[in-house]
Amino acid sequence: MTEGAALIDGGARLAAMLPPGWIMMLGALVVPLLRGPVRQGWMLALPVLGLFQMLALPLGSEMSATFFAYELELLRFDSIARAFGLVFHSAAILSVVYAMKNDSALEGSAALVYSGSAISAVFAGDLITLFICWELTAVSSVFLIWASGNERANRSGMRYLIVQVGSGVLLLAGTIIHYAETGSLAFDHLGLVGFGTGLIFVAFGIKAAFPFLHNWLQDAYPNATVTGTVFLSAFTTKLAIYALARGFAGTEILIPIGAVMAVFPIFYAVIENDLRRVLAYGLNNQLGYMVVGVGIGTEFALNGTVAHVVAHVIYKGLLFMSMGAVLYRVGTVKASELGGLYKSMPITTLLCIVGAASISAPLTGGFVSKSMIVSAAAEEHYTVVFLVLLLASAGAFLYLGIKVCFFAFFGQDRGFRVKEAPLNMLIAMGGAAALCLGIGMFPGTLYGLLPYPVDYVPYTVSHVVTILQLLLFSVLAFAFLRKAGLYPPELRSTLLDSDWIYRRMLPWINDGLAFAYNRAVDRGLGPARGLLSQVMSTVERIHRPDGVLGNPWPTGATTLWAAIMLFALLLLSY
Amino acid sequence: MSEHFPALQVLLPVLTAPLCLLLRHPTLVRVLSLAVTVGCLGISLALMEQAREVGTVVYEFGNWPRPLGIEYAVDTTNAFVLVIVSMIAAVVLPIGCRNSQVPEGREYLFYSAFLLCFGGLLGVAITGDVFNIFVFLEISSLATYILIAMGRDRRAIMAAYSYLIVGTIGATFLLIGIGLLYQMTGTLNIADLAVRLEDVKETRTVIVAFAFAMVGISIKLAVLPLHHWLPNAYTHAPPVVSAFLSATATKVAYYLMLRFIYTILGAGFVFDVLQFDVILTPLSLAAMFIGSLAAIYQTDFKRLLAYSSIAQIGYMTLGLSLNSELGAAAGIVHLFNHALMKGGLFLVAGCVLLRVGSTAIVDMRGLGSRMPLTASALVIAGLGMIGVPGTVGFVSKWALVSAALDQQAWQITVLILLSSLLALVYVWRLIEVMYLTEAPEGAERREAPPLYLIPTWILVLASVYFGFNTESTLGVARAAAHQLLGGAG
Amino acid sequence: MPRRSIHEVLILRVVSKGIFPFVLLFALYVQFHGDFGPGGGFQAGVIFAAGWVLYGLVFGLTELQKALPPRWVEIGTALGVLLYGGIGVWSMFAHGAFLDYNVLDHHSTVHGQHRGVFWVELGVGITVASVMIGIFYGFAGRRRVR
Amino acid sequence: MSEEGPLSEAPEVDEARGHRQAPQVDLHGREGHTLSAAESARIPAVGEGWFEQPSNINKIIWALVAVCVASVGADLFSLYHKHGHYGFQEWIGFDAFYGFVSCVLLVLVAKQLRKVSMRDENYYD
Repeated sequence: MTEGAALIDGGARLAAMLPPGWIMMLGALVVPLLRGPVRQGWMLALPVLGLFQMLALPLGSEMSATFFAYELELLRFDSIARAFGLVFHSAAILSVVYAMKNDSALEGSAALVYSGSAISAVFAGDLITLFICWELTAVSSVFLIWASGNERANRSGMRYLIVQVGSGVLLLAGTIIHYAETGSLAFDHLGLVGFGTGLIFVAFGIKAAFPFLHNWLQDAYPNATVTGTVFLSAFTTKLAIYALARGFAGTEILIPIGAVMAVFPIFYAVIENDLRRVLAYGLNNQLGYMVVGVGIGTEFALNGTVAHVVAHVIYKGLLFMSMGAVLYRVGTVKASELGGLYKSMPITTLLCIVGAASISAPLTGGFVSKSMIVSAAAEEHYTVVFLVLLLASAGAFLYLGIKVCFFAFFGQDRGFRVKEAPLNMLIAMGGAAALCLGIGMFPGTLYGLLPYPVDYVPYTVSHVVTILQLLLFSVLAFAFLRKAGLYPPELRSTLLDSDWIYRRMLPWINDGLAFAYNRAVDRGLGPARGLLSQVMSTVERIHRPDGVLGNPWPTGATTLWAAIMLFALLLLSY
Repeated sequence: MSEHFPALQVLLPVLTAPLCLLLRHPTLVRVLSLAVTVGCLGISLALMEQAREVGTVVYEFGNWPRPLGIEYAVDTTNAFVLVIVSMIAAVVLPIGCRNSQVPEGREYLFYSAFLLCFGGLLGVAITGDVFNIFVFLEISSLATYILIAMGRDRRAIMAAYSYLIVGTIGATFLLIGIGLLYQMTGTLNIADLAVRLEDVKETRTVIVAFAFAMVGISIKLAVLPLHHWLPNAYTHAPPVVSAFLSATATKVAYYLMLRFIYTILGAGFVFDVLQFDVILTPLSLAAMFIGSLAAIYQTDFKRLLAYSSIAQIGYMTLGLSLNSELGAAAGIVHLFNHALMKGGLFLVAGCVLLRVGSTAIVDMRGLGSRMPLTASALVIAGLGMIGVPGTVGFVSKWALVSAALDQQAWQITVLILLSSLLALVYVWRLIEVMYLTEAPEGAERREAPPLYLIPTWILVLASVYFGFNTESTLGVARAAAHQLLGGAG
Repeated sequence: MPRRSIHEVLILRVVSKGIFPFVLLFALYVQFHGDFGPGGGFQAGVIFAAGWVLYGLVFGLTELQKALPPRWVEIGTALGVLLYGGIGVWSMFAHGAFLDYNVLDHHSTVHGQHRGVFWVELGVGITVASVMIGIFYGFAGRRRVR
Repeated sequence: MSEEGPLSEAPEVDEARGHRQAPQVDLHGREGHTLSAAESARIPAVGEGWFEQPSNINKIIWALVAVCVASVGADLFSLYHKHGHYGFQEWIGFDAFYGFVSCVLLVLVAKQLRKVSMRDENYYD
């Protein structure tokens, strides 16, 4: 046996011991013990190792464990899982490179656990394993937000955690009910067939940022750290798309949901000032395409969805990275404060433009993936959806790509003079940009990874020209609106979104109820309220260390109780 | 050799104790005790294997056949208890008597007392003779009083004294019960008792015997109204002793209760005729709530743990009171799981006491940055107390809830979940103090020594490991419960 | 007449000095005759200890501890238990069960039983005597502290 | 968020040319951000960048218009075979028109949305 073969054999045996993702999760525990270059090397080695481990697995591998009486399928290695695993690993590698200079051990381990658990979620073959990984992503990722270390991030992180854990709880409840209904825990096609699957659907929907369930995304991502947002943008929502594709492919209701998702974030993106939040809205908009693809559910549409996930993870990561670099250097990503940075950060500018172009333009990843979903919609005769997606294509390109580049790097020079982004960030961004272009220019490789056979040719003259028309005229529209002074100026502001419901309305209702309650109390419910507070204070009083139940009684009392208990036992048996 | 394992299980610690008294040399004594505890762990694991193979391993002393002589009888249930006791002993003993008030040159006294206590507990669990149970119970209790009195301040002596009184009352009650049973049957052998009691079960003497024995055991087990020796004893004892006792002493008492109810008297008699569950169920539920509530309002970490133990004992007795195989399995598996978590937490308290000098909760401010490893161990074990999935606490709750649901006891299920929320409150209080408040002025960042940290983390990591690997705990507990109930029909 | 301490009462000193050896001898009789008549290690140990306690009462704790240092008492306690357990272990080495006296003599089980009981009872006697004296030391040496 | 970080007064780099230093924000792993005077001098002053000259901007816009016209021209003169799933896709300049109109519409609607949903920056704080 040659050395190479031995190495591969060893890798295969290692791979046979752990499901993918676990290397990263376990390795993350060591991160706090390491320092400096060793830690950086270790953090980079983990996802790389994980990637090799995954690639060493043959398709169709399985691995299971027993948890209580249930057989858990820790590993189900099929082509969908492989595609997601591949893109998640790549995203993890790029993000780790991007975060190389970040010396926070907490953030480093959290990011690795987060990526690792997202990866192992993709390989979960049953709902319990999925649930565990699902919650693990929630709990680990919140530290990426909290690591910002300011009050706003703390509160935002808490809201994020509540929403994410809530999604997990719904998933668990749905799983239990589903199990009771069908006796199966397998995570295969579920479909909206009962109450249990309904709950699971909502759980997935929360993570996929369905309309009105979406706001945690725009709330949390811009509050995470420079490097944290990059990690966040890659995994959580795409995991949800994966789960939807696996469990609810072809569920019709997803098509209108996705169409709405594809459009409404654009309105917000137009007027939002915080550029990372603009990107978050953009993320939401692109998820809409994927949800539509899942909803259509044909092999072609699912191929398109998976392809778009791959392209999207990379270019959205690239965009978040470039805005992160700006935030890192300038200290703000408010459009109203930025402008003219191309002078200081030319490479970042260039890479950001590549990222923006990758949303739709030919020769980039978005072009070859997104058009699959749009074509799938047309093929299945969803005319309205087709038009909506076309509109969203133009809008997204303009207000999520061009806008970000324009306001950050061009526009009015606000005078900031800063250094170019650090080398590791540039390498990460460069890698992402190369991938974007690579996918766009050689779509064959991407198509080879997709779950079903592909016979789609993106580069026809007709397709290229029509898309160019669409994009060029949307840019023209931008220029026209700017010139005509119709384009809304960037203002420092907060935009109300569905988070208003829980950040304002619920507190209002709460206050209102409290007010009504107080009024009612004044009108004669006083005694009841008094009773309640009296009960509470009594509970505290008797359980405090100096209270009756919180305080060791004298020996005599115990003896008395022993006698009482004896008496009671005898009484009962006679 | 292996046929002598049942005898050696108890003999090793009990005979090493006087040997320690003779040797006196601190290091020698320490190494010897360690070797003995590790050896006992090995023996208990081997016994578990044997018991799972042959059902019941019997060892007759002096080759006198039962009921003439004393026999040791090991089935899956007490093998499991033996494993718990010896495992905890082997893990915590390396810490030794550091940080208590044992003067230099007299450490050998600590080790002899510890080994006696250890051997006594093993003896209670292993023996198949009710009078022997009483004897070993007394051996372990007397050693326990000494160990508790070795705490850092004089309150420890007070605590030991009141435990002495209460514990003696408990033992006496048990002895009265045993005496009455002997009077009715003329035998002390457990298996023999079970056979001979069949004819005289409905007599008043047996009922009175049962009542006395149950109250006696309940005192040792710290069932709710009889629990008041526990907080003081656990609070003031040296940390190692608290960890050991909390993880083993009540467990052995719980085992006794199982043995008396299922093997000696039979579940049908206890629950259907005597309606023991009418008393035990409300007491268990009350313990779950009162214990947790009291834990919430405590100001001392160790005392908080002690009250939480009372609540956890409530879970165990609740499983028993459900009167089903699943319920007994839930109780048995919680023995193991609670031993891991609570043992780990008391060792955390030991780390805190060592470095901070006090276990008052206010003194634990900012512990997350001062002693990160200690604090994170507390958090993980605390998550187990709440019952977060992925920890042993979840396994116990799961087993208990499914046992309750199996009996259609919805209201009990709801109460179990509610009381878990109370656990969430007191654990969160600790997390808040440790991580979200600033350390007091002048507090230095100093982690506990490896001697403390390694045992702590062994228990904490085990509590996570067995949260996933449930076959070796829940599986064994189910087998044990099956054997236990199968014998009683 | 000034009140005298018990240690200075001459009659007591003389009489107890006279009785003391006989008490010990009686203890030994009860110990070793236990196989045939009433008695045994437990009773013998208590009687043995009673002799020393008498000595201590009359001549004072200091004198007693000079004759019988606390360390010896401690050793005695341990030694007795070890003797008892050692016999059991010995029988295990002789291919019997723990405390199986039958195997202690190769020729006759009766002899074996006799031998086993003899040594075990001796162990009990030593331990009981030591513990009783130890308890006396504990109480007599107690001062009002702190 | 970051702008809440402790802002310390950084030395203005080149006031005459409108240059300023980025506010010093405490972010993890922040290495030396300060731009040396020489580096600062190499960067064009405010208003002097290539993309800031009105003439250049006009050039860009005209170039854009030219490309747009060319792309529609390709339709107009049937330089290629245009095919689509729907009939309307084959109209001349359909995508161009659709893109332009939808982008303008999006902005106009968004401006209305601003009236409803815009609040002060610290609305939630």
